[in-house]
Amino acid sequence: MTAITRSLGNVSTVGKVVIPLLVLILVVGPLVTVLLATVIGPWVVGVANSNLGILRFVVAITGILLFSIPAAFIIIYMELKVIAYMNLRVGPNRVLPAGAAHSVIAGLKVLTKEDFSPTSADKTVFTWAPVMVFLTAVMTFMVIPFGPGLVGAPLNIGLLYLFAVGGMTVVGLLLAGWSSFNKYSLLGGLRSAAQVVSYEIPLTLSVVGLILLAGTLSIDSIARQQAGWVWDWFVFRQPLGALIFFIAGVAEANRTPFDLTEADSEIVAGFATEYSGMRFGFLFFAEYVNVFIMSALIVTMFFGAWNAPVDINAVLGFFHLAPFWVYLQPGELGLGLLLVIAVAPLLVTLALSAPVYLLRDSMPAWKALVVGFILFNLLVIGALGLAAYIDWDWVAGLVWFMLKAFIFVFVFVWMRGTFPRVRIDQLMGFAWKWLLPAALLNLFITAFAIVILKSAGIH
Amino acid sequence: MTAPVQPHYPHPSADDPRIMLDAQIGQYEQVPPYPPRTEREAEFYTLGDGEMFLNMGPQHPSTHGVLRVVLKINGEKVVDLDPVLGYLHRGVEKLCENSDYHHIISQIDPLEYVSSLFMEWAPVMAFEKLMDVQVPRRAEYIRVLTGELLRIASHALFQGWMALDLGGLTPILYSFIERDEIVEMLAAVTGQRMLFNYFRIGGVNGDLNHEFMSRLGDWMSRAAVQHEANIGLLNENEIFVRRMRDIGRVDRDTALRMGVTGPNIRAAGIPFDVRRAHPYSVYPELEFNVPVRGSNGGGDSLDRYLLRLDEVRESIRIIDQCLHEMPDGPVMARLPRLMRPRPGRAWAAVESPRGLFGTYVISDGTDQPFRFRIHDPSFVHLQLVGMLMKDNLIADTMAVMASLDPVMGGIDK
Amino acid sequence: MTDLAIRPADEAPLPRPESRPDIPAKLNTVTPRDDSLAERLITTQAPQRPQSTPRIRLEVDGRLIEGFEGQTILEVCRDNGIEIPTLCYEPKLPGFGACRMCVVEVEGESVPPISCSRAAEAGMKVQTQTDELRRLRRTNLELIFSDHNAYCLPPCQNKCPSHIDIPGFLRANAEANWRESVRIFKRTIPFPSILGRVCPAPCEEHCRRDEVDEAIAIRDSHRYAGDQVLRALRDDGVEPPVPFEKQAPSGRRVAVIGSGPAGMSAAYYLLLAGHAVTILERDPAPGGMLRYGIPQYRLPKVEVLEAEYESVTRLGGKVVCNQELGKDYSLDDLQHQGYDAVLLAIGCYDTNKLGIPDEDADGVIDGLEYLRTATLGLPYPGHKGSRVVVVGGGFTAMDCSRTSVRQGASEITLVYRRDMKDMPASTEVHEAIEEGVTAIFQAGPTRVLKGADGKVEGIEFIRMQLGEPDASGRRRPEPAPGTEFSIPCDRVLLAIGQGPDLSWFGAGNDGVTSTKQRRLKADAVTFATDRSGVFATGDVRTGAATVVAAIAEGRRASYAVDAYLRGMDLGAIKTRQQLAEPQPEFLSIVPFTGEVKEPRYRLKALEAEARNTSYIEYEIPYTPAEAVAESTRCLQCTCEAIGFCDLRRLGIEYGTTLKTLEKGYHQGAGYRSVTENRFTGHNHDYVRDDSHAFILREPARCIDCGRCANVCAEVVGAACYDFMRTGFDALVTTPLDMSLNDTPCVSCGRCAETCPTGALMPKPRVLQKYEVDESRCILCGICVDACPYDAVRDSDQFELSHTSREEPMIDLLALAAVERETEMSYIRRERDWAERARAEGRLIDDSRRLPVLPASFTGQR
Amino acid sequence: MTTVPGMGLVHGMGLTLRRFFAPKATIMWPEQNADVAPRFRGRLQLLYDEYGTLKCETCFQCAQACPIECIDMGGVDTRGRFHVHWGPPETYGERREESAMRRAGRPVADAAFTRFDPMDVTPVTAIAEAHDFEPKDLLPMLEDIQAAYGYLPVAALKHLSRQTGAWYAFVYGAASSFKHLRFEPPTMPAAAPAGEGLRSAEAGYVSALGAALSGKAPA
Repeated sequence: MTAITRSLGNVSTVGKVVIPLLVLILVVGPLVTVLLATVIGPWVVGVANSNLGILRFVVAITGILLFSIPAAFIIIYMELKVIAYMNLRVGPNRVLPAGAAHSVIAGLKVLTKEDFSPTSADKTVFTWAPVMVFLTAVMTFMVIPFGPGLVGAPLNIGLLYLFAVGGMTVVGLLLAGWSSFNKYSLLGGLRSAAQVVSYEIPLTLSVVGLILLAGTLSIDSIARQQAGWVWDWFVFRQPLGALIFFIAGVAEANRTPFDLTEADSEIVAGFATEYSGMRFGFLFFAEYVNVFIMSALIVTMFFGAWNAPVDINAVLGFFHLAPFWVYLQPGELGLGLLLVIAVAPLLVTLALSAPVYLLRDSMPAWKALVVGFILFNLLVIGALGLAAYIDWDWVAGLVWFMLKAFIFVFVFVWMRGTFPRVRIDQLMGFAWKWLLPAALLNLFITAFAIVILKSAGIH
Repeated sequence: MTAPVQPHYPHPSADDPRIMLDAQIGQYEQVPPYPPRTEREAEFYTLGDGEMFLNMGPQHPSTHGVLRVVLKINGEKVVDLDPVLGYLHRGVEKLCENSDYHHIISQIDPLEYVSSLFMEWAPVMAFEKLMDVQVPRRAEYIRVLTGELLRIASHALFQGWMALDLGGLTPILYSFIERDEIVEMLAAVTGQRMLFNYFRIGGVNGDLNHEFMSRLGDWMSRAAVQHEANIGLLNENEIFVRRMRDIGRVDRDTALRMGVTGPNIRAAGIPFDVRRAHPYSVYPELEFNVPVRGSNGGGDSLDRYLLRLDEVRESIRIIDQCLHEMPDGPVMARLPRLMRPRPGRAWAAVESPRGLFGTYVISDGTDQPFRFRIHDPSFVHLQLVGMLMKDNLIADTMAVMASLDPVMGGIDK
Repeated sequence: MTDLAIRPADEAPLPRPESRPDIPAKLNTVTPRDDSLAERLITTQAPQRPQSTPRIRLEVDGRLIEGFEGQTILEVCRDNGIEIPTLCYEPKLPGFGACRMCVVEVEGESVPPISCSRAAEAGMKVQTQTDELRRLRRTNLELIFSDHNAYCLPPCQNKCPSHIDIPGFLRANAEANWRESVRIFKRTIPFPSILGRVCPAPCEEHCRRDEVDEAIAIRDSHRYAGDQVLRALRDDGVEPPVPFEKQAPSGRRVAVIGSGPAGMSAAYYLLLAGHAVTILERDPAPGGMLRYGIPQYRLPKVEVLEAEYESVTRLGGKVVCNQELGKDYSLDDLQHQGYDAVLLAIGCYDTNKLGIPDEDADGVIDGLEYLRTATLGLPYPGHKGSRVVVVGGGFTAMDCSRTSVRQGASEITLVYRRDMKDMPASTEVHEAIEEGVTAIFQAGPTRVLKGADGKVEGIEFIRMQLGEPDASGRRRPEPAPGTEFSIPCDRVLLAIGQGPDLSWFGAGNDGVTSTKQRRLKADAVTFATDRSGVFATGDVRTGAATVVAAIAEGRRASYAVDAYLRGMDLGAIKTRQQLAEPQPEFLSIVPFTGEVKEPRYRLKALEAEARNTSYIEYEIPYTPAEAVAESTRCLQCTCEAIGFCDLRRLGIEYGTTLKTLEKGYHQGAGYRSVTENRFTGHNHDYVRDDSHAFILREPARCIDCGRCANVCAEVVGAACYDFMRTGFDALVTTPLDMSLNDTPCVSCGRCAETCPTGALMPKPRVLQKYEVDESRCILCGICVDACPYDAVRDSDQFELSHTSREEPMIDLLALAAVERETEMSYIRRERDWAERARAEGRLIDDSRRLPVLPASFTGQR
Repeated sequence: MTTVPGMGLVHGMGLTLRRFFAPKATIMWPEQNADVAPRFRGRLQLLYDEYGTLKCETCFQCAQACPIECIDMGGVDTRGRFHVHWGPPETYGERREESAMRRAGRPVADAAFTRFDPMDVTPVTAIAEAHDFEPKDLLPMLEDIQAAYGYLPVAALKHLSRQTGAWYAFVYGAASSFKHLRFEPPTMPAAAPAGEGLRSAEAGYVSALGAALSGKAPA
């Protein structure tokens, strides 16, 4: 051993890292490989085979966690940039072009900050409250269909689950406000309790009409019922319900003009006043995840979910056309396919670089070729993407869903850039005096209409 | 709920309602950190059932400057409140008494930093009275021109802060753009963006120049339109209007009794404007209306807000007239560098964007004033908040405070 | 509201529509009582008049000029560029009329009114310059001068033929600012290092420091400064300073014939004036007598002479050598070649003859001829080991004898006909004697002893005795019969003065004439010869003189040639030149009793043995500390107001100092007081008030004009001064004649600024430290308003852009080094704002600019 | 407020959306600098003359004028003998006392008074009041003061100056112009006037002056 340590003392710093690693890889690597191949691998496969549901859940929750953080980053960036533009400012513009990675860097900054807790705070609750807030937000994702089949848990009672879990957010906020030992936080927590609980009722009632129409509580099913043209979306059958759902959703997500829980000109930052570091990060992310969930729900319920506004099959059928991919059969090309694979990239690259080379005197040939190659790659990616869109309906669904969801995110941000906030009594009064009756009215009208239409035999 | 005044405060105990006790760590905090000095203080710092204190300021996102307001709240309702002043106190009056007459202009400049020109105007006018100086007419017109420009800037800023205090993020930026244009314009002629130090005893520091004129011409061509567009964001906004209406109503009697001036008293229905009531400079020659709002019951926050918008329109009119009637001639009276007025006293008041701003100066024949006193309108208006905010919600304190438009630099002096 | 016309201020306000609230249009400011202080202040407003003031026309000196109503005659004339002499008029204040210099004649009035308090009226006919007025003003000036108990120029500057600003460059030297020192020097003489070696230094003879201990080493001081600049040029390539900015090229060409000191200095100033100058030189290298007449050990040819001459070529002068006038070209040729002016500066190269028998014997050599060979570094044939007699007492004689020492002559005898102290080169003769020269005084040659082979065998002299002083002030030598003696020798070197070589007269060079004294005839001021376009300067005009005199001649000639080339009237130039030349000092009154005695720092020299064999410079220059110390010794006894003094200017212009302008007084006028006029009686001898830190009061110079009292009271408001006492004793001073420190003085310096003479002067100071605590500065700009010299401004940079919180102070260097911006460029920048903004695309639409700027601003007046 | 509920909100959103696409007001510092007015009062700079030397004459006017005393400057005379400086009182101990007094509002002693004994000036006030503090009546007032005191004490003249607003130098100068007014107590031996020896010259001077002013040659 002494010999080893002495000889190790002679090698360079890099060597001191590399040599043990090499030893480790050379010795442990084969061992692990053998173990994997003989024992663990079959066992894992066996367990996975027998527990497919659990596996699916794990994959789904991992995917959602991986999705929610970037989504929050994008929404934060969007909020900074959109409000800045509405304020006649430029907004973030330092990290990457147009400051695209600003929110990511801000997130990293939050990670590096001191994890501070007030002296008299209830440490346990203070620590876990943000986690709870964030987890409830993420759990809501489980039942949202991002596309045909792209749903974490296709529950029958998805809508019920959604409202149940979504309502739990308030517990986290209340705990955060209470445990901070700060009067502003306490006020913020109490306000959020009052606000979220109040708006839960119109929110829930506003979709009851829709449930009556759809006849199911499964979100996936509701989404499938809106396939076809744009007028098949439920918003046209439930306009009042959609409006109530939207308003209550804004309040539920604590967004302007109902952002009383963190009204900075009144109670500094509400329940988040005493939070710093990643705990604040959780609260912060949860807010934006909530924004996305609310937009996603609105889209799913009322704006056609993942469905495109145009029924493409109907359009093609109208012109007596079949989709063109029916005609394209790569296997039929035979040897020609090989030729195409061998020659086409070169030819297309040359063809793309030729105008670049010819049109600009100062362009050297190699640069033109590079540009042409990049263009060719973009072309291929575009073609593949198009093919994917055409061939796999979940891709198409995801694209439409995200588009629509982010339109609503934009609306949320837009409202924040425009409105002042309401007062607490106005907030409560609006929920109980206006939204609740309106939601009930919507329900009755819907039910009445269904009865009438059913009795008339119209669907 | 009246407690006897205690002369001193011997042993703090957990039973004393004025003491907040953190039982876990055994720390005591006295509120306030000294024994109550008046009956009112003793009453205020005694908590009732379900009440608590909420310290708003001196560092808080929505106090104008560094004002500390101790709120006694019951839930969301404000039961009572106690404004605490002095965080910006500089002793300006004493500084001025130990400065030359010329130096006072720069000493008093940062007093109310939003509308510095008016801070200069009042003492300069007082000194001119003291020394019997006739200001050239061109200088008077320039004073009015720049002053009204700054009034617009101040009111624009008020509008933005008002919205920000109610949670609107955008109007403050529009206001700042408008203010920045004006302030850049003034910088072109005065040399500074904020503390202008432009008025001099007997005139102004420099004549108008090309840059100022071209900027002003450009601004005037779109000022009115831009102003209307900016206020459109708030004036028709239901949320905004509902939050401002019937909040912080000041009735006529109260306004008169408390010595309210400026837009706040005009919003209460009393057409008092120093420019008309005690005309100075060339205001008698200019045509403008004194806008008045508020019904018989006085004016609420919305009235005060809308009245300032009306004043902006009037100011644009005044600027327009100034530009058309600006005479030629010198901008500065010929005066000795060392000012030694004969013994005497003078009072001069101007209509600052916040109300009557006056200075009172006594000369003993030396080159420094014997006494120099400042009357600041914000100080008067701040006395209203105790009256206006009681039984309102926490959120309304912001609306009321912002609508009174106090600036702490002037209040603390 | 479309009317954008500018309305006059006085016009009544427009009628208003009925909607206007009925409030009386009364200003809130108090109307001043007519007896109040404010009334006095208001009525003393500056002549800023609104554009709408009615204009009037009046005729002044036959010119029809325009002014505003309410202006005085003086103001109208000043606005129109007609100068009326005045001593007490202060533009910021109304006319006061104390000096009575501004009297003018108005047609139809018997008594001439005082123009600074007489309002101009339309149709007035005014004469400002008549003989009667000049007589009145002259009487007035004489009265003023009769009690102006003061001096103007320091004697050194006066005695210098070129009138170098000696206190000025010594002051720069004392600050070790060699460059500035040389720049001051070059205003009058372009070659400080050359002069620092070869100048006879007439200035030092009259130095007032002599009254304390010893005269200042003025010559060595500027030699040191010049050497520093030359060394900076040689080592670091730093360009030598130029006294004035070079003018734009005028397109005129000048030929200067001769590259001696006169020609080269003329060329230098002509080049600065923007003319193209070609210098034609007979010899193979430029320098004239400096190169061929002065030996290497006194003036190093390469290191100093050529380096100094480079300043001429650096300015663009062309030197063409080997071109002799009369042989290679003529004046006709030059003028045909397109030279607009020709300046003859060919010097004196014809050695005078002794006029004694056998003068042409072999071995009797022209001293110049000898030096010419010797200074080229060649041993003169047969000189080594010979016995040499040098006849003469000037610098040439000294050079001849000392060069002979270096050339190995076995025995050298210097013979001069006068006393040693009357020698022109009396300063140098000691050094010659040190080196082994035998000097015999008061002996004149009578005949040359010629041998059978025609060679010199000796020379016979006769003793002289000194008679009455002659015109030059020296005693005339007269031969004492019977005292002949002879000196045996092999060589006789004649150095008894030179005259110009005028053998080139004749064909092609017509028109130029010579004087009776065999000099080229040219005017003393305009330097014009009888031939048009040809000028002459230097020794060729005056006869052999010193180098400094030649350079002074050259400079003055350059002014004349410049005036000629610019087409000015040479007669007027003559007057102007006479006025521009510094005049003799007025009076020496200052007793230097309090000065610390500090003997002169003398240049050390090599030992005689060492220098006898070598041509290197034998004087060891100063160390920097010595140079500074020597310059610090200067008493700066100049009147600080020199150059700004209106009284002096008027005194010269009106000839109240006429005696000193007359010909005989040019040289050696002595201490002549200006008070010596027909009113001269007694002078007040007031005590100089040195107590104030910033303002120096010399009541003896006060002329009771009252400007300081008015400015102090009405512009500043401090009122330190007033007229005290009456009659002849009247004086503008402080109450009780107390120190300014005890008055309400604010040290603003405006009294010193306005004083027409040197009675009130700012004490000259050098800024050492300037720190601004930017962490406290509130950018109020009051200091900028307060600065009376426009020396500080507020830039467009932000307060903390150059400083940090740790170091909030910014010091003198940082303040000054930020931007080399002068006041002019600043003003220009402000004026050109619109143009710049338009160029950078920042300007808002031009049509929207509002036309309410005053006429004075827009320049539409 | 609009008649249709919620239209105000929609209008506001329309405005913000329009501004969303409008050009932005941001100045992209530090790539781009804001336009600074030529007259802008930024940090101080000392100026040079055309020869490149500082124009400052070390007159301390700026340091004196500074209201907060943040300029600290010093100079030396051209012969390097004495140094002068001016600056904040905390930098120079010798001025601290005076500055402290000034800042505290206490009067700084008038140097002109210090060399004279204190005296009662109430008669001066009475005299000034009798003449209505009228500066034009200076001569009668001075005569009254002389009658009251026997001569013109300096303190009385100073007091008169402050009472009437006429400058002290003016008062003193006027007093010195009249032969019958004196500045010393009459008990002291009368000092010969300063210009006594020059009377003969004065006569010539006066006649010449008169002649000069009347436009004739002097006799």
